[in-house]
Amino acid sequence: MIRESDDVIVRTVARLLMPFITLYALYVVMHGHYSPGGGFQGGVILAAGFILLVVTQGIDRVKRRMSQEKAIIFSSLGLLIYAGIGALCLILGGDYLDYGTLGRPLSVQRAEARSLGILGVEIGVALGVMAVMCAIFFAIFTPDQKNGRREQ
Amino acid sequence: MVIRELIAGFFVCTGFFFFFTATVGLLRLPDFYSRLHATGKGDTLAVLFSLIGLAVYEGFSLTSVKIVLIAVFMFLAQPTATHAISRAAFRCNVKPLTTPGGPNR
Amino acid sequence: MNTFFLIMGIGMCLLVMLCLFRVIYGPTILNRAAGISAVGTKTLIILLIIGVVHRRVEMFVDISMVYALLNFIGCLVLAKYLERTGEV
Amino acid sequence: MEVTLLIEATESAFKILEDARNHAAGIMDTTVELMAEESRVLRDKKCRAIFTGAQRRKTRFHNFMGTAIILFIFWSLLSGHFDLFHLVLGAVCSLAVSYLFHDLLFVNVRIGNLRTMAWRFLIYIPWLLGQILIANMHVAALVLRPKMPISPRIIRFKTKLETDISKVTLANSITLTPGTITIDIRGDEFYVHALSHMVADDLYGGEMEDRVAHIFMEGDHLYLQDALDAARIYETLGV
Repeated sequence: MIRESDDVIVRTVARLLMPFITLYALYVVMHGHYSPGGGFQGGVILAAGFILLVVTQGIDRVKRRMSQEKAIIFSSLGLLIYAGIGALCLILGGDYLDYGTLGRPLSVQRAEARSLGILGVEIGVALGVMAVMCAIFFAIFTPDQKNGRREQ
Repeated sequence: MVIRELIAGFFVCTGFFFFFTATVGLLRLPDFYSRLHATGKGDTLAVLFSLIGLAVYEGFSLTSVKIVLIAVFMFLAQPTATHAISRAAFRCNVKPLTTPGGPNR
Repeated sequence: MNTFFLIMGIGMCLLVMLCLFRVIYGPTILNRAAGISAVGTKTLIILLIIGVVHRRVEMFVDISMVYALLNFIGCLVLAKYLERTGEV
Repeated sequence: MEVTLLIEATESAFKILEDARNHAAGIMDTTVELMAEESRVLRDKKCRAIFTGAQRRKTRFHNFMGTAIILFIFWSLLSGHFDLFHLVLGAVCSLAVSYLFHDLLFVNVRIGNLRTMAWRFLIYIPWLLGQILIANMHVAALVLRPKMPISPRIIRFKTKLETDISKVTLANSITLTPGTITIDIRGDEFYVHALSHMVADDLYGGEMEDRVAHIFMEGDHLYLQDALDAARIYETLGV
Protein backbone atom coordinates (compact mmCIF):
# COMPACT_ATOMS: atom_id res chain seq x y z
CA MET A 1 0.00 0.00 0.00
CA ILE A 2 1.39 3.43 -0.82
CA ARG A 3 1.38 5.50 2.35
CA GLU A 4 1.11 9.26 2.35
CA SER A 5 4.47 10.92 1.83
CA ASP A 6 5.41 12.33 5.25
CA ASP A 7 7.54 15.03 3.60
CA VAL A 8 5.85 18.42 3.86
CA ILE A 9 7.56 19.93 0.82
CA VAL A 10 6.72 17.20 -1.68
CA ARG A 11 3.15 17.00 -0.44
CA THR A 12 2.56 20.76 -0.59
CA VAL A 13 4.23 21.28 -3.98
CA ALA A 14 2.27 18.36 -5.44
CA ARG A 15 -0.91 19.77 -3.94
CA LEU A 16 -0.23 23.21 -5.46
CA LEU A 17 0.67 21.75 -8.88
CA MET A 18 -2.18 19.26 -9.21
CA PRO A 19 -4.87 21.61 -10.65
CA PHE A 20 -2.40 23.08 -13.17
CA ILE A 21 -1.24 19.63 -14.32
CA THR A 22 -4.81 18.47 -14.87
CA LEU A 23 -5.77 21.66 -16.70
CA TYR A 24 -2.66 21.34 -18.88
CA ALA A 25 -3.67 17.78 -19.73
CA LEU A 26 -7.16 18.98 -20.71
CA TYR A 27 -5.54 21.71 -22.82
CA VAL A 28 -3.50 19.05 -24.64
CA VAL A 29 -6.66 17.01 -25.23
CA MET A 30 -8.68 19.95 -26.52
CA HIS A 31 -5.98 21.33 -28.81
CA GLY A 32 -5.32 18.08 -30.61
CA HIS A 33 -5.59 19.45 -34.14
CA TYR A 34 -3.52 22.63 -33.67
CA SER A 35 -0.58 21.62 -31.50
CA PRO A 36 0.75 18.16 -30.67
CA GLY A 37 -1.79 16.44 -28.51
CA GLY A 38 -5.08 14.71 -28.68
CA GLY A 39 -6.87 12.05 -26.73
CA PHE A 40 -4.09 9.60 -26.01
CA GLN A 41 -1.36 12.02 -24.96
CA GLY A 42 -3.83 14.03 -22.87
CA GLY A 43 -5.06 10.87 -21.17
CA VAL A 44 -1.51 9.87 -20.32
CA ILE A 45 -0.75 13.26 -18.76
CA LEU A 46 -3.97 13.02 -16.76
CA ALA A 47 -2.84 9.61 -15.50
CA ALA A 48 0.62 11.04 -14.66
CA GLY A 49 -1.06 13.75 -12.58
CA PHE A 50 -3.16 11.10 -10.89
CA ILE A 51 -0.09 9.04 -10.07
CA LEU A 52 1.62 12.13 -8.61
CA LEU A 53 -1.45 12.62 -6.42
CA VAL A 54 -1.38 8.97 -5.29
CA VAL A 55 2.36 9.01 -4.56
CA THR A 56 2.14 12.11 -2.41
CA GLN A 57 -1.32 11.81 -0.79
CA GLY A 58 -1.31 8.04 -0.27
CA ILE A 59 -3.64 5.59 -1.96
CA ASP A 60 -6.36 5.70 0.68
CA ARG A 61 -7.18 9.39 0.36
CA VAL A 62 -7.14 9.20 -3.41
CA LYS A 63 -9.47 6.19 -3.28
CA ARG A 64 -12.19 8.60 -2.16
CA ARG A 65 -11.72 10.52 -5.40
CA MET A 66 -11.16 7.72 -7.87
CA SER A 67 -11.73 4.18 -6.67
CA GLN A 68 -11.28 1.01 -8.73
CA GLU A 69 -14.95 0.76 -9.64
CA LYS A 70 -15.13 4.38 -10.73
CA ALA A 71 -12.08 3.85 -12.95
CA ILE A 72 -13.78 0.96 -14.74
CA ILE A 73 -16.98 2.96 -15.14
CA PHE A 74 -15.09 5.93 -16.59
CA SER A 75 -13.17 3.76 -19.04
CA SER A 76 -16.38 2.26 -20.40
CA LEU A 77 -17.90 5.77 -20.49
CA GLY A 78 -14.99 6.96 -22.60
CA LEU A 79 -15.41 4.06 -24.96
CA LEU A 80 -19.14 4.75 -25.13
CA ILE A 81 -18.50 8.36 -26.19
CA TYR A 82 -15.99 7.25 -28.82
CA ALA A 83 -18.15 4.53 -30.33
CA GLY A 84 -21.32 6.53 -29.80
CA ILE A 85 -20.18 9.38 -32.00
CA GLY A 86 -19.12 6.90 -34.64
CA ALA A 87 -22.45 5.09 -34.47
CA LEU A 88 -24.29 8.42 -34.58
CA CYS A 89 -22.62 9.17 -37.91
CA LEU A 90 -23.63 5.70 -39.07
CA ILE A 91 -27.24 6.28 -38.05
CA LEU A 92 -27.28 9.60 -39.91
CA GLY A 93 -26.41 7.83 -43.12
CA GLY A 94 -22.65 8.50 -43.32
CA ASP A 95 -19.80 6.00 -42.85
CA TYR A 96 -18.81 4.78 -39.39
CA LEU A 97 -16.74 7.80 -38.27
CA ASP A 98 -17.73 10.27 -40.97
CA TYR A 99 -18.25 13.44 -38.90
CA GLY A 100 -19.49 15.41 -41.88
CA THR A 101 -22.92 13.86 -41.58
CA LEU A 102 -23.12 15.20 -38.03
CA GLY A 103 -23.48 18.61 -39.63
CA ARG A 104 -27.15 18.18 -40.51
CA PRO A 105 -28.65 17.92 -36.97
CA LEU A 106 -26.27 20.52 -35.57
CA SER A 107 -27.04 22.75 -38.58
CA VAL A 108 -23.35 23.42 -39.05
CA GLN A 109 -21.22 23.10 -42.22
CA ARG A 110 -19.31 19.90 -42.81
CA ALA A 111 -15.84 21.22 -41.83
CA GLU A 112 -17.12 22.64 -38.55
CA ALA A 113 -18.94 19.40 -37.79
CA ARG A 114 -15.80 17.44 -38.55
CA SER A 115 -13.75 19.39 -36.00
CA LEU A 116 -16.51 19.06 -33.41
CA GLY A 117 -16.70 15.33 -34.07
CA ILE A 118 -12.96 14.91 -33.67
CA LEU A 119 -13.08 16.89 -30.45
CA GLY A 120 -15.81 14.67 -29.05
CA VAL A 121 -13.89 11.53 -29.97
CA GLU A 122 -10.71 12.89 -28.39
CA ILE A 123 -12.50 13.63 -25.13
CA GLY A 124 -13.85 10.09 -25.09
CA VAL A 125 -10.43 8.63 -25.83
CA ALA A 126 -8.71 10.75 -23.16
CA LEU A 127 -11.28 9.71 -20.55
CA GLY A 128 -10.87 6.08 -21.54
CA VAL A 129 -7.06 6.14 -21.51
CA MET A 130 -6.90 7.87 -18.13
CA ALA A 131 -9.41 5.51 -16.56
CA VAL A 132 -7.65 2.42 -17.89
CA MET A 133 -4.31 3.74 -16.57
CA CYS A 134 -5.85 4.33 -13.14
CA ALA A 135 -7.46 0.88 -13.18
CA ILE A 136 -4.08 -0.72 -14.00
CA PHE A 137 -2.43 1.37 -11.30
CA PHE A 138 -5.01 0.28 -8.75
CA ALA A 139 -4.78 -3.35 -9.84
CA ILE A 140 -1.04 -3.32 -9.20
CA PHE A 141 -0.98 -1.44 -5.96
CA THR A 142 -3.95 -2.71 -3.99
CA PRO A 143 -3.16 -6.05 -2.29
CA ASP A 144 -5.65 -8.77 -3.24
CA GLN A 145 -7.29 -11.08 -0.75
CA LYS A 146 -6.04 -14.64 -1.04
CA ASN A 147 -9.51 -15.97 -1.88
CA GLY A 148 -9.59 -13.68 -4.88
CA ARG A 149 -12.07 -11.24 -3.36
CA ARG A 150 -10.65 -7.74 -3.89
CA GLU A 151 -10.05 -5.99 -0.58
CA GLN A 152 -12.14 -2.80 -0.30
CA MET B 1 16.49 43.18 -34.49
CA VAL B 2 20.12 42.41 -33.76
CA ILE B 3 19.95 43.64 -30.14
CA ARG B 4 17.25 41.08 -29.35
CA GLU B 5 19.39 38.28 -30.74
CA LEU B 6 22.40 39.63 -28.87
CA ILE B 7 20.53 39.60 -25.54
CA ALA B 8 19.14 36.12 -26.27
CA GLY B 9 22.63 34.89 -27.14
CA PHE B 10 24.05 36.36 -23.97
CA PHE B 11 21.39 34.69 -21.78
CA VAL B 12 21.80 31.31 -23.47
CA CYS B 13 25.58 31.56 -23.12
CA THR B 14 25.44 32.29 -19.37
CA GLY B 15 22.91 29.47 -19.09
CA PHE B 16 25.38 27.17 -20.80
CA PHE B 17 28.19 28.35 -18.51
CA PHE B 18 26.11 27.52 -15.41
CA PHE B 19 25.16 24.16 -16.92
CA PHE B 20 28.88 23.53 -17.40
CA THR B 21 29.73 24.42 -13.79
CA ALA B 22 26.83 22.24 -12.55
CA THR B 23 28.09 19.25 -14.56
CA VAL B 24 31.70 19.74 -13.45
CA GLY B 25 30.42 20.03 -9.89
CA LEU B 26 28.46 16.82 -10.34
CA LEU B 27 31.59 15.01 -11.45
CA ARG B 28 34.28 16.50 -9.24
CA LEU B 29 32.67 16.96 -5.85
CA PRO B 30 33.64 14.09 -3.55
CA ASP B 31 30.51 13.78 -1.46
CA PHE B 32 26.97 12.90 -2.58
CA TYR B 33 25.32 15.84 -0.79
CA SER B 34 27.74 18.39 -2.22
CA ARG B 35 27.04 17.00 -5.68
CA LEU B 36 23.41 17.76 -5.05
CA HIS B 37 24.40 21.32 -4.21
CA ALA B 38 25.92 21.74 -7.65
CA THR B 39 23.06 20.20 -9.64
CA GLY B 40 20.28 21.61 -7.51
CA LYS B 41 21.37 25.22 -7.78
CA GLY B 42 23.27 25.08 -11.03
CA ASP B 43 20.53 23.48 -13.11
CA THR B 44 17.80 25.73 -11.74
CA LEU B 45 19.64 28.92 -12.63
CA ALA B 46 20.93 27.55 -15.95
CA VAL B 47 17.40 26.53 -17.01
CA LEU B 48 16.11 29.96 -15.98
CA PHE B 49 18.78 31.77 -18.02
CA SER B 50 18.39 29.57 -21.11
CA LEU B 51 14.59 29.77 -21.07
CA ILE B 52 14.63 33.56 -20.65
CA GLY B 53 17.11 33.74 -23.51
CA LEU B 54 14.82 31.65 -25.74
CA ALA B 55 11.81 33.71 -24.68
CA VAL B 56 13.63 36.93 -25.60
CA TYR B 57 14.67 35.39 -28.92
CA GLU B 58 11.05 34.42 -29.49
CA GLY B 59 9.96 38.01 -29.08
CA PHE B 60 6.78 39.20 -27.46
CA SER B 61 4.21 36.47 -28.21
CA LEU B 62 2.17 33.77 -26.52
CA THR B 63 4.85 31.14 -26.98
CA SER B 64 7.38 33.24 -25.07
CA VAL B 65 4.79 33.51 -22.29
CA LYS B 66 4.58 29.72 -22.31
CA ILE B 67 8.38 29.47 -22.19
CA VAL B 68 8.34 31.73 -19.14
CA LEU B 69 5.67 29.41 -17.68
CA ILE B 70 8.04 26.47 -18.07
CA ALA B 71 10.75 28.55 -16.35
CA VAL B 72 8.40 29.20 -13.40
CA PHE B 73 7.54 25.50 -13.22
CA MET B 74 11.21 24.49 -13.24
CA PHE B 75 11.98 27.18 -10.64
CA LEU B 76 9.49 25.45 -8.33
CA ALA B 77 10.11 21.81 -9.34
CA GLN B 78 13.92 21.57 -9.39
CA PRO B 79 14.57 22.38 -5.70
CA THR B 80 11.76 20.00 -4.72
CA ALA B 81 13.29 17.18 -6.77
CA THR B 82 16.75 17.84 -5.27
CA HIS B 83 15.19 17.93 -1.81
CA ALA B 84 13.37 14.63 -2.43
CA ILE B 85 16.57 12.86 -3.52
CA SER B 86 18.63 14.26 -0.64
CA ARG B 87 15.85 13.28 1.79
CA ALA B 88 15.92 9.73 0.41
CA ALA B 89 19.68 9.69 1.06
CA PHE B 90 19.22 11.11 4.54
CA ARG B 91 16.58 8.50 5.39
CA CYS B 92 18.95 5.74 4.20
CA ASN B 93 21.39 7.41 6.65
CA VAL B 94 24.05 8.23 4.07
CA LYS B 95 26.64 10.06 6.15
CA PRO B 96 28.06 13.31 4.69
CA LEU B 97 31.79 13.36 4.18
CA THR B 98 33.24 15.28 7.13
CA THR B 99 36.95 15.19 6.23
CA PRO B 100 37.50 17.51 3.21
CA GLY B 101 38.95 15.81 0.12
CA GLY B 102 38.19 12.28 1.36
CA PRO B 103 37.68 9.27 -0.94
CA ASN B 104 35.22 9.71 -3.80
CA ARG B 105 32.04 8.34 -2.22
CA MET C 1 21.73 32.82 -35.27
CA ASN C 2 20.81 29.28 -36.14
CA THR C 3 24.41 28.14 -36.08
CA PHE C 4 24.81 29.70 -32.63
CA PHE C 5 21.86 27.68 -31.32
CA LEU C 6 23.20 24.56 -33.07
CA ILE C 7 26.53 24.98 -31.32
CA MET C 8 24.71 25.45 -28.02
CA GLY C 9 22.70 22.30 -28.67
CA ILE C 10 25.79 20.23 -29.41
CA GLY C 11 27.46 21.67 -26.31
CA MET C 12 24.44 20.58 -24.28
CA CYS C 13 24.72 17.08 -25.72
CA LEU C 14 28.38 16.95 -24.64
CA LEU C 15 27.32 17.99 -21.13
CA VAL C 16 24.73 15.21 -21.17
CA MET C 17 27.54 12.79 -22.03
CA LEU C 18 29.46 14.05 -19.00
CA CYS C 19 26.41 13.59 -16.79
CA LEU C 20 25.99 10.08 -18.19
CA PHE C 21 29.42 9.33 -16.77
CA ARG C 22 28.04 10.04 -13.32
CA VAL C 23 24.96 7.91 -14.08
CA ILE C 24 27.10 4.94 -15.18
CA TYR C 25 29.96 5.27 -12.70
CA GLY C 26 27.96 6.63 -9.75
CA PRO C 27 29.00 4.54 -6.70
CA THR C 28 25.47 4.39 -5.28
CA ILE C 29 21.95 4.40 -6.76
CA LEU C 30 21.33 7.87 -5.34
CA ASN C 31 24.16 9.36 -7.38
CA ARG C 32 22.52 7.83 -10.43
CA ALA C 33 19.22 9.44 -9.46
CA ALA C 34 20.93 12.85 -9.22
CA GLY C 35 22.57 12.23 -12.60
CA ILE C 36 19.24 11.35 -14.20
CA SER C 37 17.64 14.52 -12.83
CA ALA C 38 20.53 16.56 -14.29
CA VAL C 39 20.20 14.80 -17.67
CA GLY C 40 16.47 15.55 -17.62
CA THR C 41 16.85 19.30 -17.31
CA LYS C 42 19.52 19.37 -20.05
CA THR C 43 17.40 17.45 -22.53
CA LEU C 44 14.59 19.92 -21.84
CA ILE C 45 16.80 22.73 -23.14
CA ILE C 46 18.00 20.62 -26.08
CA LEU C 47 14.35 19.99 -27.00
CA LEU C 48 13.60 23.71 -27.02
CA ILE C 49 16.73 24.50 -29.05
CA ILE C 50 15.61 21.97 -31.68
CA GLY C 51 12.25 23.72 -31.74
CA VAL C 52 13.88 27.11 -32.25
CA VAL C 53 16.22 25.82 -34.97
CA HIS C 54 13.35 24.23 -36.91
CA ARG C 55 11.23 27.37 -36.36
CA ARG C 56 8.38 25.33 -34.80
CA VAL C 57 8.63 26.61 -31.25
CA GLU C 58 4.87 26.50 -30.74
CA MET C 59 4.86 22.70 -30.97
CA PHE C 60 8.07 22.07 -29.09
CA VAL C 61 7.06 24.28 -26.16
CA ASP C 62 4.16 21.93 -25.39
CA ILE C 63 6.38 18.87 -25.71
CA SER C 64 9.05 20.33 -23.42
CA MET C 65 6.43 21.34 -20.84
CA VAL C 66 5.20 17.74 -20.71
CA TYR C 67 8.81 16.52 -20.58
CA ALA C 68 9.64 18.76 -17.62
CA LEU C 69 6.48 17.52 -15.87
CA LEU C 70 7.23 13.82 -16.42
CA ASN C 71 10.87 14.34 -15.40
CA PHE C 72 9.72 15.95 -12.13
CA ILE C 73 7.19 13.20 -11.37
CA GLY C 74 9.81 10.57 -12.23
CA CYS C 75 12.32 12.06 -9.81
CA LEU C 76 9.73 12.21 -7.02
CA VAL C 77 8.59 8.61 -7.51
CA LEU C 78 12.21 7.40 -7.77
CA ALA C 79 13.16 9.24 -4.57
CA LYS C 80 10.15 7.79 -2.74
CA TYR C 81 11.04 4.28 -3.95
CA LEU C 82 14.71 4.59 -2.96
CA GLU C 83 13.73 5.89 0.45
CA ARG C 84 11.43 2.92 1.06
CA THR C 85 13.81 0.16 -0.06
CA GLY C 86 16.58 1.63 2.01
CA GLU C 87 19.44 -0.17 0.26
CA VAL C 88 21.97 2.30 -1.07
CA MET D 1 -9.17 99.51 26.45
CA GLU D 2 -10.41 97.83 23.35
CA VAL D 3 -7.11 96.03 23.06
CA THR D 4 -7.45 94.40 26.51
CA LEU D 5 -11.07 93.47 25.65
CA LEU D 6 -9.82 91.97 22.43
CA ILE D 7 -7.13 89.99 24.28
CA GLU D 8 -9.62 88.68 26.81
CA ALA D 9 -11.97 87.65 24.01
CA THR D 10 -9.22 85.76 22.20
CA GLU D 11 -8.14 84.13 25.46
CA SER D 12 -11.65 82.94 26.21
CA ALA D 13 -11.95 81.73 22.62
CA PHE D 14 -8.71 79.79 23.04
CA LYS D 15 -10.00 78.34 26.30
CA ILE D 16 -13.22 77.17 24.64
CA LEU D 17 -11.20 75.66 21.81
CA GLU D 18 -8.99 73.90 24.36
CA ASP D 19 -11.98 72.36 26.13
CA ALA D 20 -13.48 71.25 22.83
CA ARG D 21 -10.24 69.56 21.87
CA ASN D 22 -9.96 67.72 25.20
CA HIS D 23 -13.57 66.70 24.89
CA ALA D 24 -12.95 65.42 21.35
CA ALA D 25 -9.83 63.55 22.52
CA GLY D 26 -11.92 61.92 25.23
CA ILE D 27 -14.47 60.81 22.66
CA MET D 28 -11.67 59.53 20.43
CA ASP D 29 -10.20 57.36 23.20
CA THR D 30 -13.57 55.84 24.07
CA THR D 31 -14.26 55.11 20.39
CA VAL D 32 -10.83 53.46 20.00
CA GLU D 33 -11.51 51.27 23.02
CA LEU D 34 -14.96 50.50 21.64
CA MET D 35 -13.35 49.57 18.32
CA ALA D 36 -10.78 47.30 19.93
CA GLU D 37 -13.59 45.62 21.86
CA GLU D 38 -15.68 45.33 18.72
CA SER D 39 -12.80 43.97 16.63
CA ARG D 40 -12.16 41.38 19.33
CA VAL D 41 -15.83 40.41 19.26
CA LEU D 42 -15.74 40.38 15.46
CA ARG D 43 -12.64 38.18 15.50
CA ASP D 44 -14.21 35.71 17.91
CA LYS D 45 -17.39 35.65 15.86
CA LYS D 46 -15.36 35.07 12.69
CA CYS D 47 -13.31 32.28 14.29
CA ARG D 48 -16.48 30.62 15.59
CA ALA D 49 -18.17 31.09 12.20
CA ILE D 50 -15.23 29.44 10.48
CA PHE D 51 -15.85 26.23 12.32
CA THR D 52 -19.58 26.38 11.80
CA GLY D 53 -20.96 25.40 8.36
CA ALA D 54 -21.75 28.93 7.18
CA GLN D 55 -18.19 30.14 7.06
CA ARG D 56 -16.80 26.80 5.91
CA ARG D 57 -19.25 26.76 3.01
CA LYS D 58 -18.23 30.31 2.26
CA THR D 59 -14.52 29.51 2.29
CA ARG D 60 -15.15 26.39 0.21
CA PHE D 61 -17.01 28.54 -2.34
CA HIS D 62 -14.24 31.14 -2.19
CA ASN D 63 -11.66 28.40 -2.77
CA PHE D 64 -13.68 27.06 -5.70
CA MET D 65 -14.08 30.47 -7.33
CA GLY D 66 -10.46 31.39 -6.68
CA THR D 67 -9.19 28.18 -8.25
CA ALA D 68 -11.59 28.56 -11.20
CA ILE D 69 -10.43 32.11 -11.96
CA ILE D 70 -6.74 31.24 -11.69
CA LEU D 71 -7.22 28.17 -13.89
CA PHE D 72 -9.12 30.16 -16.51
CA ILE D 73 -6.30 32.70 -16.70
CA PHE D 74 -3.86 29.79 -17.02
CA TRP D 75 -5.98 28.30 -19.83
CA SER D 76 -6.21 31.56 -21.76
CA LEU D 77 -2.42 31.92 -21.45
CA LEU D 78 -1.94 28.41 -22.81
CA SER D 79 -4.29 28.38 -25.75
CA GLY D 80 -3.58 30.83 -28.49
CA HIS D 81 -7.13 30.83 -29.84
CA PHE D 82 -9.32 33.45 -28.20
CA ASP D 83 -12.46 32.80 -30.19
CA LEU D 84 -15.69 32.17 -28.30
CA PHE D 85 -15.67 28.39 -28.75
CA HIS D 86 -12.27 27.86 -27.15
CA LEU D 87 -12.91 30.32 -24.34
CA VAL D 88 -16.16 28.57 -23.43
CA LEU D 89 -14.31 25.25 -23.63
CA GLY D 90 -11.65 26.66 -21.33
CA ALA D 91 -14.24 27.92 -18.87
CA VAL D 92 -15.94 24.51 -18.77
CA CYS D 93 -12.61 22.73 -18.28
CA SER D 94 -11.39 25.06 -15.55
CA LEU D 95 -14.73 24.80 -13.73
CA ALA D 96 -14.59 21.01 -13.94
CA VAL D 97 -11.00 20.88 -12.69
CA SER D 98 -11.62 23.34 -9.87
CA TYR D 99 -14.66 21.27 -8.86
CA LEU D 100 -12.41 18.22 -8.65
CA PHE D 101 -9.55 19.97 -6.82
CA HIS D 102 -11.30 22.82 -5.00
CA ASP D 103 -9.77 21.90 -1.67
CA LEU D 104 -6.22 21.57 -2.90
CA LEU D 105 -4.97 25.03 -3.77
CA PHE D 106 -5.97 27.15 -0.78
CA VAL D 107 -5.96 24.67 2.07
CA ASN D 108 -5.56 26.24 5.56
CA VAL D 109 -4.82 29.71 4.23
CA ARG D 110 -4.45 31.90 7.28
CA ILE D 111 -7.19 34.40 8.04
CA GLY D 112 -4.56 37.06 7.21
CA ASN D 113 -5.18 39.12 4.11
CA LEU D 114 -4.44 37.02 0.99
CA ARG D 115 -3.70 40.05 -1.19
CA THR D 116 -0.95 41.39 1.02
CA MET D 117 0.58 37.91 1.23
CA ALA D 118 0.57 37.49 -2.57
CA TRP D 119 2.02 40.97 -3.02
CA ARG D 120 4.82 40.37 -0.49
CA PHE D 121 5.59 37.01 -2.14
CA LEU D 122 6.01 38.74 -5.51
CA ILE D 123 8.45 41.19 -3.94
CA TYR D 124 10.32 38.28 -2.31
CA ILE D 125 11.02 36.52 -5.64
CA PRO D 126 13.60 39.03 -7.06
CA TRP D 127 15.54 38.80 -3.81
CA LEU D 128 15.47 35.00 -4.12
CA LEU D 129 16.68 35.18 -7.75
CA GLY D 130 19.55 37.38 -6.59
CA GLN D 131 20.40 34.84 -3.91
CA ILE D 132 20.48 31.97 -6.38
CA LEU D 133 22.77 33.99 -8.66
CA ILE D 134 25.21 34.52 -5.76
CA ALA D 135 24.86 30.84 -4.88
CA ASN D 136 25.91 29.76 -8.36
CA MET D 137 28.83 32.16 -8.42
CA HIS D 138 29.86 30.55 -5.12
CA VAL D 139 29.45 27.03 -6.56
CA ALA D 140 31.27 27.97 -9.76
CA ALA D 141 34.19 29.49 -7.86
CA LEU D 142 34.27 26.47 -5.57
CA VAL D 143 34.14 23.85 -8.32
CA LEU D 144 36.51 25.34 -10.86
CA ARG D 145 39.33 25.76 -8.31
CA PRO D 146 41.67 22.73 -8.35
CA LYS D 147 41.52 22.18 -4.57
CA MET D 148 37.89 22.29 -3.40
CA PRO D 149 37.77 23.75 0.10
CA ILE D 150 34.54 22.30 1.47
CA SER D 151 33.79 21.08 4.97
CA PRO D 152 30.26 19.64 4.63
CA ARG D 153 28.11 19.11 7.69
CA ILE D 154 24.44 18.59 8.57
CA ILE D 155 22.97 21.18 10.93
CA ARG D 156 19.62 21.16 12.67
CA PHE D 157 17.65 24.25 13.64
CA LYS D 158 14.18 24.99 14.97
CA THR D 159 11.87 27.36 13.12
CA LYS D 160 8.99 29.46 14.38
CA LEU D 161 6.90 29.15 11.20
CA GLU D 162 3.60 27.32 11.52
CA THR D 163 1.76 26.89 8.21
CA ASP D 164 2.92 24.39 5.58
CA ILE D 165 3.32 26.95 2.82
CA SER D 166 5.73 29.11 4.83
CA LYS D 167 7.82 26.08 5.80
CA VAL D 168 7.93 24.99 2.13
CA THR D 169 8.93 28.47 0.94
CA LEU D 170 11.64 28.62 3.58
CA ALA D 171 12.87 25.13 2.63
CA ASN D 172 12.98 25.96 -1.09
CA SER D 173 14.69 29.27 -0.37
CA ILE D 174 17.29 27.48 1.73
CA THR D 175 17.90 25.02 -1.11
CA LEU D 176 18.37 27.96 -3.50
CA THR D 177 20.60 30.10 -1.31
CA PRO D 178 24.39 29.68 -1.29
CA GLY D 179 25.84 26.64 0.36
CA THR D 180 22.77 25.06 1.94
CA ILE D 181 20.25 22.34 1.00
CA THR D 182 17.18 21.41 3.03
CA ILE D 183 17.37 17.71 3.71
CA ASP D 184 14.42 17.02 5.95
CA ILE D 185 11.68 18.72 7.94
CA ARG D 186 10.45 16.94 11.07
CA GLY D 187 7.71 19.03 12.63
CA ASP D 188 9.49 22.27 13.49
CA GLU D 189 13.05 21.04 12.97
CA PHE D 190 14.88 21.71 9.70
CA TYR D 191 17.79 19.44 8.81
CA VAL D 192 20.08 21.36 6.47
CA HIS D 193 23.29 20.25 4.78
CA ALA D 194 25.76 23.14 4.67
CA LEU D 195 28.94 23.25 2.63
CA SER D 196 30.97 25.32 5.07
CA HIS D 197 30.72 26.64 8.64
CA MET D 198 30.54 30.28 7.43
CA VAL D 199 27.26 29.48 5.63
CA ALA D 200 25.92 27.61 8.63
CA ASP D 201 26.43 30.61 10.90
CA ASP D 202 24.42 33.02 8.77
CA LEU D 203 21.67 30.39 8.57
CA TYR D 204 21.43 30.51 12.37
CA GLY D 205 21.13 34.29 12.04
CA GLY D 206 17.58 33.59 10.75
CA GLU D 207 17.56 36.56 8.39
CA MET D 208 15.73 34.55 5.70
CA GLU D 209 13.35 33.03 8.21
CA ASP D 210 12.24 36.53 9.21
CA ARG D 211 11.66 37.39 5.56
CA VAL D 212 9.45 34.33 5.08
CA ALA D 213 7.65 35.04 8.34
CA HIS D 214 7.07 38.58 7.10
CA ILE D 215 5.55 37.25 3.86
CA PHE D 216 3.13 34.88 5.51
CA MET D 217 2.39 37.21 8.44
CA GLU D 218 3.59 34.78 11.05
CA GLY D 219 5.54 34.75 14.26
CA ASP D 220 6.25 38.22 15.58
CA HIS D 221 4.27 39.81 12.77
CA LEU D 222 0.94 38.72 14.27
CA TYR D 223 0.39 42.07 16.00
CA LEU D 224 0.73 43.78 12.62
CA GLN D 225 -2.39 42.02 11.38
CA ASP D 226 -4.43 43.15 14.38
CA ALA D 227 -3.24 46.73 13.86
CA LEU D 228 -4.28 46.51 10.21
CA ASP D 229 -7.75 45.26 11.17
CA ALA D 230 -8.15 48.02 13.76
CA ALA D 231 -7.01 50.64 11.23
CA ARG D 232 -9.43 49.33 8.61
CA ILE D 233 -12.35 49.41 11.06
CA TYR D 234 -11.18 52.85 12.18
CA GLU D 235 -11.42 54.08 8.58
CA THR D 236 -14.75 52.44 7.80
CA LEU D 237 -16.33 53.99 10.85
CA GLY D 238 -15.01 57.31 9.50
CA VAL D 239 -14.23 58.66 12.95
